[in-house]
Amino acid sequence: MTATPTLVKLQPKDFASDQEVRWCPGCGDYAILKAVQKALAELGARRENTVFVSGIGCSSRFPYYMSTYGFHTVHGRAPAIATGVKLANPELDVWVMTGDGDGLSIGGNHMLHVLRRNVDLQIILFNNEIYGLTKGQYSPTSRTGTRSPTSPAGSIERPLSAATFALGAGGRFVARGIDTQQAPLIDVLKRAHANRGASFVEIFQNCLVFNDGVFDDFTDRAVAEERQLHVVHGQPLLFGKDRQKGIRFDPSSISLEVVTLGEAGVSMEDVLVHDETNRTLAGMLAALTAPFPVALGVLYADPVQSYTAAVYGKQPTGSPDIQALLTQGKTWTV
Amino acid sequence: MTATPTLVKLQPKDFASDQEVRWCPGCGDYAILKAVQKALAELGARRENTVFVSGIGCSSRFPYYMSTYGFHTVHGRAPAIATGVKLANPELDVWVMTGDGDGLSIGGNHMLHVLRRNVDLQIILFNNEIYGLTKGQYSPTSRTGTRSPTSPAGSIERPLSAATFALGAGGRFVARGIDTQQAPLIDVLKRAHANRGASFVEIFQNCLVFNDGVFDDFTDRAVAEERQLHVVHGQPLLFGKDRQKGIRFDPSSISLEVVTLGEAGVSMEDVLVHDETNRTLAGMLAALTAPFPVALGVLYADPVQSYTAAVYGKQPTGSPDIQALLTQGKTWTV
Amino acid sequence: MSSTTSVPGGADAARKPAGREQAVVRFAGDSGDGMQITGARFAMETALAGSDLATFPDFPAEIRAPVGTTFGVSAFQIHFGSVEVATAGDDLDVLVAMNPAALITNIGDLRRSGILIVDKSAFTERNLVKAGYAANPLEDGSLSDFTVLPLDIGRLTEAAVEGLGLSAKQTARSRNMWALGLVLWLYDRDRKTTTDWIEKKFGKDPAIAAANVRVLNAGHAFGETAELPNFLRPVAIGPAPAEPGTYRTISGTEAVAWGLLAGLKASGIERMVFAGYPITPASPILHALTGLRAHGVVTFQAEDEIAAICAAIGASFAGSLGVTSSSGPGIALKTEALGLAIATEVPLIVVDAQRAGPSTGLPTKTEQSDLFQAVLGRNGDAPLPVLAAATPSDGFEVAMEAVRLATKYMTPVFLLTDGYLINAAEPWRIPDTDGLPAFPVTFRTDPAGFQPFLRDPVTLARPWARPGTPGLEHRIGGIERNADTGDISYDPLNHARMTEARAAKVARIADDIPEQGVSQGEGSGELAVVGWGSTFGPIHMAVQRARAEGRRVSHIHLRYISPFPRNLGELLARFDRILVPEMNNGQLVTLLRAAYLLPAERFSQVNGKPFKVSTILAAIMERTSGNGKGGAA
Amino acid sequence: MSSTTSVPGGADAARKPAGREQAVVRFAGDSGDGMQITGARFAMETALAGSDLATFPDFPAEIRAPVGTTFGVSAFQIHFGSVEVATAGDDLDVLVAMNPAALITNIGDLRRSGILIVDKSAFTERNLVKAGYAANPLEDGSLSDFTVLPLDIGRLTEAAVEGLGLSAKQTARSRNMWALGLVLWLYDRDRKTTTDWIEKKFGKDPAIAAANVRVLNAGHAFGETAELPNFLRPVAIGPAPAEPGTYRTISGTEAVAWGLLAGLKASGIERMVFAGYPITPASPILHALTGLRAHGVVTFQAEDEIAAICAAIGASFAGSLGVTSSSGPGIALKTEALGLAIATEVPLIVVDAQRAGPSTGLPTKTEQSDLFQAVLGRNGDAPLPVLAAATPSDGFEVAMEAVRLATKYMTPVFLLTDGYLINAAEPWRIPDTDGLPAFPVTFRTDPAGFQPFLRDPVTLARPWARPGTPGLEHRIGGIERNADTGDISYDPLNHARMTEARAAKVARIADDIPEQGVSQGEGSGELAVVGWGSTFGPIHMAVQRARAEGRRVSHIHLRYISPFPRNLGELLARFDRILVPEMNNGQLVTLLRAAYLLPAERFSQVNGKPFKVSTILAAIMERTSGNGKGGAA
Ligand SMILES: Cc1ncc(C[n+]2csc(CCOP(=O)(O)OP(=O)(O)O)c2C)c(N)n1
Ligand SMILES: Cc1ncc(C[n+]2csc(CCOP(=O)(O)OP(=O)(O)O)c2C)c(N)n1
Ligand code: SF4
Ligand code: SF4
Ligand SMILES: [Mg+2]
Ligand SMILES: [Mg+2]
Repeated sequence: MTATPTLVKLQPKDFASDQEVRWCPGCGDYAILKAVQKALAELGARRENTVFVSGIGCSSRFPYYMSTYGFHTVHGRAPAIATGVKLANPELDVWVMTGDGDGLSIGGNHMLHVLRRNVDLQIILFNNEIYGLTKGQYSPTSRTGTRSPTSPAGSIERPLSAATFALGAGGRFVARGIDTQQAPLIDVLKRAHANRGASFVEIFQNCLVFNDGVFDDFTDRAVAEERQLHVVHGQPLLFGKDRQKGIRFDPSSISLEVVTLGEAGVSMEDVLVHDETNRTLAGMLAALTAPFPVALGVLYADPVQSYTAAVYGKQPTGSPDIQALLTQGKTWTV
Repeated sequence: MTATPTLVKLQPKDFASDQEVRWCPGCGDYAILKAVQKALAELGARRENTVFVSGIGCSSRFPYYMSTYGFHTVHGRAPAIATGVKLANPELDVWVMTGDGDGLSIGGNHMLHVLRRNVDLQIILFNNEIYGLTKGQYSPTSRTGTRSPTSPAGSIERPLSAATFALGAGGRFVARGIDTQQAPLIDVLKRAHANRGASFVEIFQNCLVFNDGVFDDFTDRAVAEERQLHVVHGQPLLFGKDRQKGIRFDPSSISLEVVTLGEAGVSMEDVLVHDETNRTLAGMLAALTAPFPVALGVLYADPVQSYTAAVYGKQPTGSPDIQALLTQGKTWTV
Repeated sequence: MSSTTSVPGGADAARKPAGREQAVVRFAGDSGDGMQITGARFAMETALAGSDLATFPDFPAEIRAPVGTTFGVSAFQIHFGSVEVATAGDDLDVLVAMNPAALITNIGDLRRSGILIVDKSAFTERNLVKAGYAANPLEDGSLSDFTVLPLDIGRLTEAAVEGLGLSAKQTARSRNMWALGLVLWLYDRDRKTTTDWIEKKFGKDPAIAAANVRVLNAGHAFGETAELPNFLRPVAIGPAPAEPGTYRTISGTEAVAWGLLAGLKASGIERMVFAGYPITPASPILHALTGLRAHGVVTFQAEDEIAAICAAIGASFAGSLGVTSSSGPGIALKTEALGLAIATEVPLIVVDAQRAGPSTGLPTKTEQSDLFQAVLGRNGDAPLPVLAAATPSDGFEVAMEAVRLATKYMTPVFLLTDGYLINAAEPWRIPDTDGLPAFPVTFRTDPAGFQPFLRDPVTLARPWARPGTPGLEHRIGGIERNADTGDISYDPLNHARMTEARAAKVARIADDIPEQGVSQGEGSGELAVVGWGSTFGPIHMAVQRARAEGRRVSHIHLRYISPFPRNLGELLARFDRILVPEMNNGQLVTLLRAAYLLPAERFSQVNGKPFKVSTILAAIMERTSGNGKGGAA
Repeated sequence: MSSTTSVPGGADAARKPAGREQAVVRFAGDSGDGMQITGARFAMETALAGSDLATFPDFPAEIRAPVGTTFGVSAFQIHFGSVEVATAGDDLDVLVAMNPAALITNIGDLRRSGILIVDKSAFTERNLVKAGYAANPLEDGSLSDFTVLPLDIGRLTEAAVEGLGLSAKQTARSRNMWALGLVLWLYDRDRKTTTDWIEKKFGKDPAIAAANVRVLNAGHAFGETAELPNFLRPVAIGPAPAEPGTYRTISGTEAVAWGLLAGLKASGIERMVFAGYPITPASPILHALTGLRAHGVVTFQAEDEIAAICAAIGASFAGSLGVTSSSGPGIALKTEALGLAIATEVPLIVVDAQRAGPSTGLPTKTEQSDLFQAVLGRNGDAPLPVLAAATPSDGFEVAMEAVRLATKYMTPVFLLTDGYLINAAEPWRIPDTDGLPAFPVTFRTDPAGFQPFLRDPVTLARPWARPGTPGLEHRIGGIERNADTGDISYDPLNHARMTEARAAKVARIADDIPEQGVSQGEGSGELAVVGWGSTFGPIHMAVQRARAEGRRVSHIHLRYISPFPRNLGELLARFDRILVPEMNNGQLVTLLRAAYLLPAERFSQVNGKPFKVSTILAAIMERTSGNGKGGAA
């Protein structure tokens, strides 16, 4: 709570609050905390102008660990509260920190509308495919068959793809990262910050107590290269060891396929080049599942005017004189 | 409330309740009521096995006008209540009648999850792009610039596409109709009924009091042929007078384009054939806006097991003996 | 209007036939007949003539129910007089019924020998059946108690617009103007502003404009010329006594909206973020504040009521004045978030325009049944101040007071109004806004010794530190907070201390509000009639009449329901009996009994309508002996 | 358990040092130290030995807070005796502290000269600092009041597992078994079921299983052999008097879950749809009912609490028993939909596992502060029955009763429990389920004269007509319903009539429930201590002791809070004073005062913990004179 001399550039540690971090030792949230603090430092963010708003959940404890302004609200409502913060003061840099339960289960409707309205926020969704804080029930993103206290025989529900949902809601910036992959995660956070509008970032986060290793099939070092597709605007969609594999588009079936450079006459020309402004492509990338690699990075970015910009865009009309307001219309004098 | 002799085939009028219909004279809801009653008759539905569940809104008054079981619930919650009805008795044929405000504003989260879970319901969304019952405020589907009591200078929000949202939510059946086009609407309702799972049907419905003619740009007789694309699985995407226009897929930009048969060497081969099982295509069709025609009919249908089927699919394990349950684990006797 | 002055003579007036002093008129017709506009125009002409008045629009939940149905009937009632007028009136002196459905649903309120104006042309077989008439009441003598004027308004209107080339539909739609013209003549009113208004409204369509003016004048001329029963002569009801000043008519909606604005100005806060979601009857407040950006108001139509209150909370956290409004079902949805505002102690105003419940209930009918919800309806021990407006114009002061308390004590405040007040209107003396009290908010700026929950020793309010202020970065949240730092604290004693502090903070407000006064009568006596909210009018008139009859009864009306004014207990204890009329099943009465262990008596009316003066008067008479001196004390 | 028998002699027992009759033991350690398991095993061995007991698990909101922190401490307390045990106990006879944080946060509850068992090995510099110790309490004499056993449990455990090739981490994780072994020795308990349990739990990993058994035995052997202070000899606490029967330990969670099941069986309804959304402390009920398809239970994990109650309402409409459960914030979200269930009159059970509020509050701490919300917290006049469980096992009967009332009266019913009851356990005599009362539901099937809102003349309940039944097709909804047909009705008198009917239906339940009894003491006297919910235990013991001291005090405990039992008013009026201890800021006391105008006195404790017997005893002593005969009446 000490004043910030407005000139010195802040270091990552300057964004840490005095509170002891209370996540389970080894939780993926620690890595995300580190990445956010680093990103803020690199962005030259000011503590006093930065606000973290969260709902309820392990992930939503995030604001307590930041030396910025913070609001730990109620379950699922962070996007709505953040909208109010932004309406009150559009100058503030507002981050929404949420989880797969907080943001997509109870909070799904606010998430939908904050994306539709394109409110200028960074929305960071910690997806560990489980309800951590309530001791491990399955969540809307849990894979079918997930065993949990409310699904001892394995859940029978179909998981929601966070990115696909965000695109369907009309989101104009949709990206993905992995808790432990700091460099790409920090890049994504910075892109999200640069985007004026609702920036939706899904982070695959490991809950080592209730869902440990659920992402290993693509995050594990051993398989990372083969199972991760890091997309970059204007760059061919390559992956695999020595990036010898690529994604090709098949017009006949209107779908994507995996090809290997050099094999069956496949050349660089065949490989699809990422266009982050193409919503259809983003939809296909977001939907990729094994045997395809998992698409990471900025899947979609096609900015339009943000809600707050629209609200404050045009100058208010009419006089600010309240007396005039009260006397408008018919009056009479006694 | 008279008993239904279980043999006679019911006529549309048999599905009308004794209640006087209270919509504004000329409201599009009348046409939808007619279409639903006709569809039920043609399907040979039984009144006693049919349940209409709605939220709040002009459209949600629907159940009162049906001679079936009905529940006019609270604003936005019909999908959740209908889920309970279906869980209690999977044999029932359950319809959710909702509006763009009821189903996509306050009810967006339940809509999202009922689609994700694929609960076996017909969800009929009356989209008049306005809040009718509360006297005409803009809704989440209202076009930007819509003038209303809460947007006298024109709304600044970006409209949600109901079909795009439904696809993003993981919906497995997404279709569209127009209130006054009875034949195609009845076909769509019957397809929705045949689908085991959550069947999402958006109906463009005219609110002649608060949003009259908002769909005229494609529903008006004069422009209908040019501005309506009626999609049929396995059929080429043709429209226009004499169906001389078609939709072609452009692989380079991964997008759709309008072509005219015969012009610039365009032939039938160039015209895209509708594949209702292709979600990517469905997404592109749902997104078509002027100068493209508006896609109508079954945009997407790719059934998977319904939620209720999964719940009741496998036989319950364990004994039904409650005494055994209470004595399980360690006990002692005094 | 000036609600505590009791007017000698006004007392027995309403029991006289409509005479020089006051009258009650109701326009009733089909949803499509424009009765609301007709009533509003008549009210305006009446107001401009300086009479006191109270209006009561009453319309169906359906937007435009099928023509001729009883549930499609829309009505507008106005009570006006050269004496104080505090209610929309009990019995009608004049009823205008544009069709059979309007007649059958409203005739019950017309006093004996009252004037009944009906449009014969609408009494078709079809309409009679729809309304449920076996025989035509205009012919079967069933209306013999009244002074019936069966006029063929349809034909007379057609005649008036002859040659203007209007369609039959357009012609029919201007029938209401004919009725208006006749009633304006009946009360000797001017037509100027109405004709101006018509010109303005139909400016784009001169033919329609001309037609409406012609029809209006035709109705008026008919009164002048036609052979109406002798006793039907224009009745001039003059201006009512009123303090000098500039006046306007104001609805409960406008009063609350403008009171919030005045509060914003008085607080010095730059911006109000008003977040709402449409719902009857609260929507008009949202509408009224939309487009007032120049006044520092930003309105937000949220996706639901939860988002609305959350946006308001977020705005207050960020240093704006967060306000949200709704009605019963929507208020219910705000319950959880309201707890967050109480726990984090941010200023917030929640306006509840009450309607008949439970659940969806009767959306367009009025009730006072959200009181329990407002005062007690939350998880955990979650106290907050609750205020209620007594009349349409009273909303202005109450809204300002709500802003004062919310910002001074860093607390959410409940402002209760209802469907009647929202839609009703009355004359209002426009205040000089520069003369209004100011209560500037000081945001914390000094980092030295700043702790987000360190309380002001007097108000117990925590400091308000705006994001954007260097050195005051802090975190708040719904988990119990350390009594100083606001950080998460699971310490049992801290929780006890904070629970205590939250209760004490609200309790202390009792020292910052006026002692409870007696709005009419003595500070002791045989009977105290205790009310809150929109029952003010009927209680006021009933007590006035009872006192004129010598009953020792007083009227005590609560603006503050939580906390109660500090002297309320002693005050009530000075009466032999306490009667609590409420438009609910007994809510305030429960709170009073619990607080003071006094045998306050429940007096409920739950039919979606305001009390009639006579209903309350009868209750008073039953409970008082005639022997008091009383009178116009 | 058998809660109304007062046990002679039991009275002063708890003020004696731990002796033959009863003892209180608490295991405290890091979240990762397995204290909950340790306590549960000790409780099981104690129960099997026939002693009466009450347990109190107390854990942090964080899942696995960083090692060694005070907010990461998890504790399990057990009170057991050869006499009746009604609470988890005030002061500890034995405290096991596995690290400094556990010591500093729990030592305050250890009685003078109580036994303190600490694991020296955890008293490292680092842990001492984390816990906030300046100096090592084991060395600075600050523990001289207690009988301290500083044992190097870490090393002793290592020794025990030597050769089994366990990792250091695995070894450390079995330290709790060593402590358990020692305490089992201390109270002369068997280890059989614990070793069986270990074998079963670690079946897949024999090495771990073997290690845990060895460590358990090592702790036990240490007691046998080591030179422990002389007076430390095994204390045998025998079985408590109990009616013959088969017993088990039951938690409040199991009691409610199984009571609902028994209610389902008694009602004859085919299916229960239990819809919930995870929340602390209510989740365990959802977990307990999951996987009971064979018993006719379908559980539904909804997307939020609103969807959960709505699904339950839909299920009840469709002819199943709809049940939903949550805690404060989640219950708040159900408010609007609950109004729909009241308006449409469908059976529904809402279980509220209360926790400390407002807002998120203290999720893992107990409180009784949702009473207002349950009884009054809705828009509109919306009455419903409210029941509360008094002890963990009492939940079984109360849940059955909730099902009976909900289905017989076609109404939602609130069932209140709390975080303490949910997690606490006690011995329970397993009933013969065939002997349980039955209250079969009859669904309407006859179309003749069917009207969805035609009420049963006695219960005022409307018929329950299941979709799927030919000829009974009908529509219900939240808009006010015609009193017979259920169709939309805007008729003012119909609304008044329905409001009256809704109130009367709930009020009549007072004639269908037992008169309020006195759980201990006479039906009149100097002081009545009135409680509800989980305060039963401490009030029971405090009254028992006060009576042993000759105070004329009685204990009245409410299961029914809405409506109140019909005789409650007269009963309370027969006492000079009324004291109402509550774990809230005074809620039941408010309802009692309003209902009976009696000067009931508020006695609040809002620190997230159950009352101590001594706290209530002191309050009783202050308010009573010694002159009564009283005694073990
Ligand atoms: C209204 C309400 N309902 C339920 C809860 C209980 N609750 C707290 S966190 C949580 C889910 C958290 O899951 P997620 O958002 O994925 O966060 P995580 O703990 O996994 O990071 C739930 C159900 C609550 N606090 N409030
Ligand atoms: C909880 C709640 N909030 C708000 C309302 C008010 N309300 C009733 S209908 C409606 C919107 C209806 O719009 P839509 O669903 O599009 O139906 P339409 O009338 O257009 O057919 C609203 C906001 C309500 N009844 N309940
Ligand atoms: S429970 Fe899971 S998500 Fe929560 S803190 Fe622990 S590891 Fe992280
Ligand atoms: S308001 Fe619009 S939607 Fe509602 S009934 Fe009238 S025309 Fe139809
Ligand atoms: Mg999660
Ligand atoms: Mg609509």
